[in-house]
Amino acid sequence: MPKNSVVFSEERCKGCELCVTACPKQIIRMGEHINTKGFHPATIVDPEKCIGCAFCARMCPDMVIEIHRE
Amino acid sequence: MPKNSVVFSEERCKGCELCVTACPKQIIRMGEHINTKGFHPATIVDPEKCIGCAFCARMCPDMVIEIHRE
Amino acid sequence: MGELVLMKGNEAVAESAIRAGCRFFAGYPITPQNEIPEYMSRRMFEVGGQFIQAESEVSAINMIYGASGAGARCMTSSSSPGISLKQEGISYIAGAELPCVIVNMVRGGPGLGGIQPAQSDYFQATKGGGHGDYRLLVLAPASIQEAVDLTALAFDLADKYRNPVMILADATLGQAMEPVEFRHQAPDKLPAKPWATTGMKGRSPNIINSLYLIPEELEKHNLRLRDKYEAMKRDEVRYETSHLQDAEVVVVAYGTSARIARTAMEKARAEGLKVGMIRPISLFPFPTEAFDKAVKAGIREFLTIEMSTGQMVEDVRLATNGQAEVRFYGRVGGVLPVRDEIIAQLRKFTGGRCC
Amino acid sequence: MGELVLMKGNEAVAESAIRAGCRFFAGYPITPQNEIPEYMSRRMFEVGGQFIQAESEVSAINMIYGASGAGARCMTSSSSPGISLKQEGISYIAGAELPCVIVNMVRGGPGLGGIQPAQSDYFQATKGGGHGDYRLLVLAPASIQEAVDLTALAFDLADKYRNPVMILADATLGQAMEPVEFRHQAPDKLPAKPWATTGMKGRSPNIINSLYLIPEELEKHNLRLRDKYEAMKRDEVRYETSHLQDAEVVVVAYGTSARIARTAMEKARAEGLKVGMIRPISLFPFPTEAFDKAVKAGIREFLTIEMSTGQMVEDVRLATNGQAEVRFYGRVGGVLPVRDEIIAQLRKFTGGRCC
Amino acid sequence: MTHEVIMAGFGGQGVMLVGQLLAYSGMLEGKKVSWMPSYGPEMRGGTANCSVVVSGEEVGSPVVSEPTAVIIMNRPSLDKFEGKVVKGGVLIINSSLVDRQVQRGDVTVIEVPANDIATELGDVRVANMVALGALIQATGAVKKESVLKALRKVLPERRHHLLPMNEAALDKGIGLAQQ
Amino acid sequence: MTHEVIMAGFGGQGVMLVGQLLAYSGMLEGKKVSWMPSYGPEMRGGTANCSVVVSGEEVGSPVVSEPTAVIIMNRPSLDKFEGKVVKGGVLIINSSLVDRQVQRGDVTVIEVPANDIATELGDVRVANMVALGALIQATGAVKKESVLKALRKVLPERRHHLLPMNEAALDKGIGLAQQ
Amino acid sequence: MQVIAKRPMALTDVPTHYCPGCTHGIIHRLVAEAIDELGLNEKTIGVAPVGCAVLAYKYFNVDMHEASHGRAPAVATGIKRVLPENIVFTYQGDGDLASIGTAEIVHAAARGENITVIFVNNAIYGMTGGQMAPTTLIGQRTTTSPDGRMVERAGYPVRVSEMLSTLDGAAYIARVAVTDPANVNKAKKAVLKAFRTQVERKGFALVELLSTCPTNWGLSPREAIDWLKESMMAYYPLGVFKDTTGEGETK
Amino acid sequence: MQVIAKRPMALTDVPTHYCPGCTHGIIHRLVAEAIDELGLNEKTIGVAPVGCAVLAYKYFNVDMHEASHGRAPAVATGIKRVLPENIVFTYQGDGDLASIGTAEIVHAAARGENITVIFVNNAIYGMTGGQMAPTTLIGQRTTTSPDGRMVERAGYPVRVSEMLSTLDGAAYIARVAVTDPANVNKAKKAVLKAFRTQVERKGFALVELLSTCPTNWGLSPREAIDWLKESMMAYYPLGVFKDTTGEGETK
Ligand SMILES: Cc1ncc(C[n+]2csc(CCOP(=O)(O)OP(=O)(O)O)c2C)c(N)n1
Ligand SMILES: Cc1ncc(C[n+]2csc(CCOP(=O)(O)OP(=O)(O)O)c2C)c(N)n1
Ligand code: SF4
Ligand code: SF4
Ligand code: SF4
Ligand code: SF4
Ligand code: SF4
Ligand code: SF4
Ligand SMILES: [Mg+2]
Ligand SMILES: [Mg+2]
Repeated sequence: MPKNSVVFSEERCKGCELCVTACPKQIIRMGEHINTKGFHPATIVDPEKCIGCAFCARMCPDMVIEIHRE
Repeated sequence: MPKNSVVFSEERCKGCELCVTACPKQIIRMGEHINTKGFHPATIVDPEKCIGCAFCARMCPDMVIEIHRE
Repeated sequence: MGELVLMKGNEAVAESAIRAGCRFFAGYPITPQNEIPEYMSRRMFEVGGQFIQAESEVSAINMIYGASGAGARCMTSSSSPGISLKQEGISYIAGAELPCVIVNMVRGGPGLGGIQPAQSDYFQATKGGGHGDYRLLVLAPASIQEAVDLTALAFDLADKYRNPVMILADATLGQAMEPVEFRHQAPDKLPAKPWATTGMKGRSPNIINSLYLIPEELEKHNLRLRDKYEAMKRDEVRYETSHLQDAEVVVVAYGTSARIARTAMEKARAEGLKVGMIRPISLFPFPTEAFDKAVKAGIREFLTIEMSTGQMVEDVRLATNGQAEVRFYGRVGGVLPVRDEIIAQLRKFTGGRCC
Repeated sequence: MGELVLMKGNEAVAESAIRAGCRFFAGYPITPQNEIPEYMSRRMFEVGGQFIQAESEVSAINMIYGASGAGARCMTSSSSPGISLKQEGISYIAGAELPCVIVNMVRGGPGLGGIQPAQSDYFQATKGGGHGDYRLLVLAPASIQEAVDLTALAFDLADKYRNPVMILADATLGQAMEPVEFRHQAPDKLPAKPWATTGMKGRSPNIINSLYLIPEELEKHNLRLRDKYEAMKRDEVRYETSHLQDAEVVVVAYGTSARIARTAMEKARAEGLKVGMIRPISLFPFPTEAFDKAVKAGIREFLTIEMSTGQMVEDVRLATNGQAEVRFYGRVGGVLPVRDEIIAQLRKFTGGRCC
Repeated sequence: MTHEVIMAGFGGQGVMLVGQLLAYSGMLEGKKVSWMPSYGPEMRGGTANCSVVVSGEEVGSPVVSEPTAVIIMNRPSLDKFEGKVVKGGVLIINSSLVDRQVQRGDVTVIEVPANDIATELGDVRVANMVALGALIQATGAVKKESVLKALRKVLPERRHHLLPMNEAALDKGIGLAQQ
Repeated sequence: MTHEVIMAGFGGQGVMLVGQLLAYSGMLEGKKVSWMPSYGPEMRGGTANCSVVVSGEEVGSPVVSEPTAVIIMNRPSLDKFEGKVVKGGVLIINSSLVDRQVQRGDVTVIEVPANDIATELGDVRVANMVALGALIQATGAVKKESVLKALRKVLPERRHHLLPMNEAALDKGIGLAQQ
Repeated sequence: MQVIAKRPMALTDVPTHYCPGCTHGIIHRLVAEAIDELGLNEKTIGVAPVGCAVLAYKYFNVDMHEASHGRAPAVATGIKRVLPENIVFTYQGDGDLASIGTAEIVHAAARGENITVIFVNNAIYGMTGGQMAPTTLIGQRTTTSPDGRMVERAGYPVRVSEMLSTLDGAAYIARVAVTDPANVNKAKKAVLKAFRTQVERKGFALVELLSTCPTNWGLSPREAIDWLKESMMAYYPLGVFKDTTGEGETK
Repeated sequence: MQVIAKRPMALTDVPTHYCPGCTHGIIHRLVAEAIDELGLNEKTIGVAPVGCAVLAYKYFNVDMHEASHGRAPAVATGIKRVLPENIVFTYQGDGDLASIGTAEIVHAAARGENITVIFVNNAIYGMTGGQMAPTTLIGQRTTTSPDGRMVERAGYPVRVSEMLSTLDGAAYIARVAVTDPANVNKAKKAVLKAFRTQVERKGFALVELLSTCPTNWGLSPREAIDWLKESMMAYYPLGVFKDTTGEGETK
């Protein structure tokens, strides 16, 4: 299975959780900490489970998520 | 057959001839003379043929025609 | 006497209108006056009136045109770009001699500009932003209490003159909260409007109209309107003066900038500068008489403060008619003048001569 | 030098615009300027330009906003009520600093008013009928030939200052025919517009905008605009004077009323009255310097003639600044002043002192 | 000399056109000219008139209020303009349609049965040219040659076959005014 | 004495509300007051602040540019307003969220861990009341009783059960400022 | 003696300024007859447009309000909201309603404003001398489409009735034509229905009447009627496009 | 290494001012992707509205023109007529397009103006703080319909796509929603098609995108998506309402 790298630009995240809902693998969670804008940023918790479907990125309104397949 | 009186207020007539077209009995003609507005006014030529259908009045844009049945 | 309540300027104006008997409001959202339509959307139906969020400012002013013609006390409100869109309608209402109240909570321009306070719509309000020879009565409150009081007055003046009245305030007064008291109540019986289109029962048709195809008739109409505006100039001048007895320089300002100018005057006087103040409350009619008196009293220096690049200053110049030096200091684009800047300007005047 | 042709003012203005390189016109029918869009609808496509009959004046001015942003020489025309509707758009165009030409063939107002000539939109044109601190360059032709020449100039000035220019004429000039000669030709190469939105090929994006949310930035923008208007006041004043050398009273008039005022001046002089004349051609910037000079030369009496209840007279008062007596005589509503009425007014001035 | 002329009649009688022709002729003679229309409030069929100024000096008001000459093509126009013409001025009356006499004694009145003459010439629409002929003869505002030159410029090529009839009409008018 | 106060923080920290409360309290004491909001260009989540003036005299500008006291609920607000407070003025710092020290030495700085205290009291949303308590204690702008009276007027009946928690928060703030 | 045809009471005795054969006059009469028949003379307020019918305030013998160009529906809204017991109608041309007044008519309909709209579609701007209207047919010559309306330059004619029928607030929308006695009678029924809809508080009602402009079409009145039948009716089919009045009160 | 998701070139690197979870951001990306994919970056001119997207000129990495409120279609018309070889799109909210800009959008469509309109319908005025829009649903609470939109007071919501589809000048009109990845992909296809329609000179194309306004709806971003699905999609059905692009050039 190809490896997908899902990179979140934390500082741009507004914590809306739309990516969380979108992820079919349920591997995105909101971080405990807050970024300088005052939001809990989303992060991926089980990166190896990622299937690279990009649903998260399709739903992210803020261009937080970049995905590469290696 | 009832008698219909079709009265034209000549001075209001603008000579458009819409009444002429509308009359099923073809008894309306344009006068030779002109009224003070400069138009040839419509008149009824064969009043006794009139069936009182009021088509002429329905089509007259200028409230020239009044029709009574006696 | 009512109780003091802390209220946003926008809401206070809206409530004041309702208490003055306003029963029809049409408007369109625009910052910084949204609280007026929002308040109206809650309150109007409670008092049996009607609120409409129109599809545009153009439509709103024409709804007012209709409602006013039908005899209602009515109001619309907007802010600068929206007021520009209303100009044709305002000209019609003035031309048809109908009463209504128009609120402009001015923001920075031109174009989309900004949403912060400005006074750059003075010309538009006072000289007629629309076409043709007409005038609005323009009232400029400097506090929320005054906004409340002038709004009530506006309805009475509108009916008295059958003319639109504009409340010219700005984003500061719209957005700020201050204590207010509602001192007036809707008169039991509003003035009769026998000219209104209410159905011709028992009379011949009433016609609301601004068209006069025959030049001589239009001229007569224009001259009648002019006479009305002259009557306003005679009877509806409103202003406030301070310290003119001993003033060597007079600061002139209206609305929000007048509040700041007043603090500047006070501090400057504390520092020994002989500063007085004229605060126009009616912008049309402009309080020329205040300047006449000041000039007659020997005052030769005026400093006009505006949140614009200089508009009312022209009326100050006209009012002083070359008999005094008139200077201007302005901040623009949403920036408020600051007390100490004004004092610095005053010092430029009185620099050489005073303590 | 072109041939003399007898042309309606409206058509002459349209043809002049085409020759000045105007390649986009959007307008909406309104009497008395319909021949402008009608002419454009025939001519524009011949020269590879575009004509659109917009759905309204509001839309037309915004089409101009777009076309101008895209780099075209463009024009819209209307008459009073339609110009009122354009005020928001004009304020945007001024705010975004775009060039365009706007023609107002003024008719009687307010409201629907009439369709006959008037000069009652002077305030709207010169003081900004729209919101915010902006100015139009306003040019007022007094003959069809001058309308042709000023229209050509208008396009150059618009590009030079990146500012809307208004041709303020009236129904007389629009409807009348006079001989005209087209003296100018579209420059081979129009001024480059590197700021235009033409696609960002080989450069970073261009943005046309009038929004400045941060007050300090909007203030900077406002001050830059003000400086531009000051430059216009310095460099773009246009006027014509007659007989100021020996004049005791000066008649001041622009456009159609200036033609009539001139005949009055000539007749009055023939009758021995020492009358001179100042005819402002640029209304903004107002030719203050002409009045300065006249006042310096000792002239103490000015009679302003307008087809309004008195608008330009305020600028005359400002320009003379209390140094002279300024009187006003106007006809309104579509009525033109008559030569002998003007002479009667002049006599009131000079009554006591002259032959 | 400044000629301030009004031409008035029903819409359709060609008063606007003949006014433009006069202005054009004046322009061809190097004079200052203006033409200005005026319509009644009716959409069609009302009366219309135009003002024409032909002068050696710059034209003041293109709207003539005290005409030096008036072409009157119908009765309502006589009622409207008889009182306005200056003392010593000229009234050209289309006697085919105007059914009353001129009251004023201080003006030159020239009656031309313009419609009748035009009908004789083959087209009632050249009645306006008959009146114009009388006008230029009576006032000397422009020369006949200028009118013909102007006509050739104003009429589209494909209508040039109408020139002779127009010239004939003009001549008739001139002839009547000479009498 | 004229108190010109700014209250600044993230949207959602209740700075607008607590500002209105201060203005209301001043009004109840018969003072001249004003409240003026200011929002950033962000739609939500940006910083927001309001100006409150409480004075014996008519209020000049409702927009405060040189505050006599500032409540600073987050770090960006410190960066923005530290330089603006007048010499000898008061800075109330929400030390729960502000992660740096005040640089200026010419002002009175009162640090209150407002969020922590509020959370302890049961609702982080009363952090603003903690800060207000410190402010009124440090400046004497209004009396505690006035704030409580104002709160009773401002809070809808159905929320009056929250009054004790708010009073407790206010007291905490007052206490911290007394130290 | 029985009266078969005479001036309705809701028309004044003033002769109109309309051109010979202009069917504005017929439409005026139909509106006046409807007002008479429903007995609304003393409670009706008419809103005149800017267009050839600008002087309608002189012709209708009821209270009248002369609106600004295109804004009659907004003016009518203001009146009706203030005087809900009165009857308010607008009388508008196609330039007025379908061009500059597009937003106002769409939103009056969307709001289900309880007014009656008489929409006179003559495919041209009559009053200003014959410019193209949004309703001008493809190929039709006007003073601003001198070579005939071309799609590439000016797009397609707008079918107002069809467009407004998509709005839930519209209760009754019909298109009729005043070409001959039969159609005039149908037109009359539609106008009556549009007033009745308001009387019964059923919401927004609009009748689009195809009308002639002999003057600006460059045709005789009779030819104009023929052109209307052949060309206009082909693009603008007659019929009732919306009628929710049977379904109970929409407003 | 293969890129599966990244910022399109037609977006600048500037973080937006939109509220958390506001789907304006998604729509921006779809538009930018379409521009990238069709290679239009150097010839596109975008027209920003007055609405929450007023700052779109900072976000789209193409030439941009900030229009006045509601007039974006007129501004776009001016640009496109002057530069017919360029690609011009407007980006408009529902207040902007369906309220104040009604006349401009109707007539741009009627003219078959060869532009692309991105219409973001969030059933509210976002930027000004949540007032009622013409698209606000019956019963929906806003700051100017505090008790929920009532038919008697404010009439019915306007279905813009359906209304514009009655116009012959409209070539492509579709309604989509950005509720989930599948719908986002469909939305993307519609946006692409709307740009392609212009590239191929087939006339006026509009995509109505149902979008959320969590802030003014008073919902969390996720709840907002749910409300959009349940309430908005019930009144505003998704689908292609008009597509004449297969029939050859309409303009
Ligand atoms: C704001 C404004 N724009 C334009 C006009 C000029 N105008 C008067 S009537 C009219 C159009 C009339 O056409 P229509 O509505 O179709 O009515 P019709 O005359 O054909 O009956 C126009 C454009 C105006 N009076 N006001
Ligand atoms: C002429 C004018 N009227 C009103 C406004 C105020 N205004 C700004 S945005 C807006 C509405 C925005 O709503 P919408 O178009 O739905 O966009 P959204 O913010 O919801 O995306 C309004 C009314 C304005 N700027 N100009
Ligand atoms: S790419 Fe798909 S599986 Fe991977 S994190 Fe995103 S949504 Fe989840
Ligand atoms: S969708 Fe984007 S902005 Fe929202 S939580 Fe996920 S990464 Fe953050
Ligand atoms: S009533 Fe009928 S038959 Fe009689 S004249 Fe009229 S149309 Fe002819
Ligand atoms: S229809 Fe009327 S106006 Fe026309 S000719 Fe007949 S009577 Fe005269
Ligand atoms: S111009 Fe046309 S619409 Fe107007 S009155 Fe004449 S025929 Fe009728
Ligand atoms: S207010 Fe609504 S539409 Fe505007 S950015 Fe916030 S969520 Fe989006
Ligand atoms: Mg029409
Ligand atoms: Mg919206």
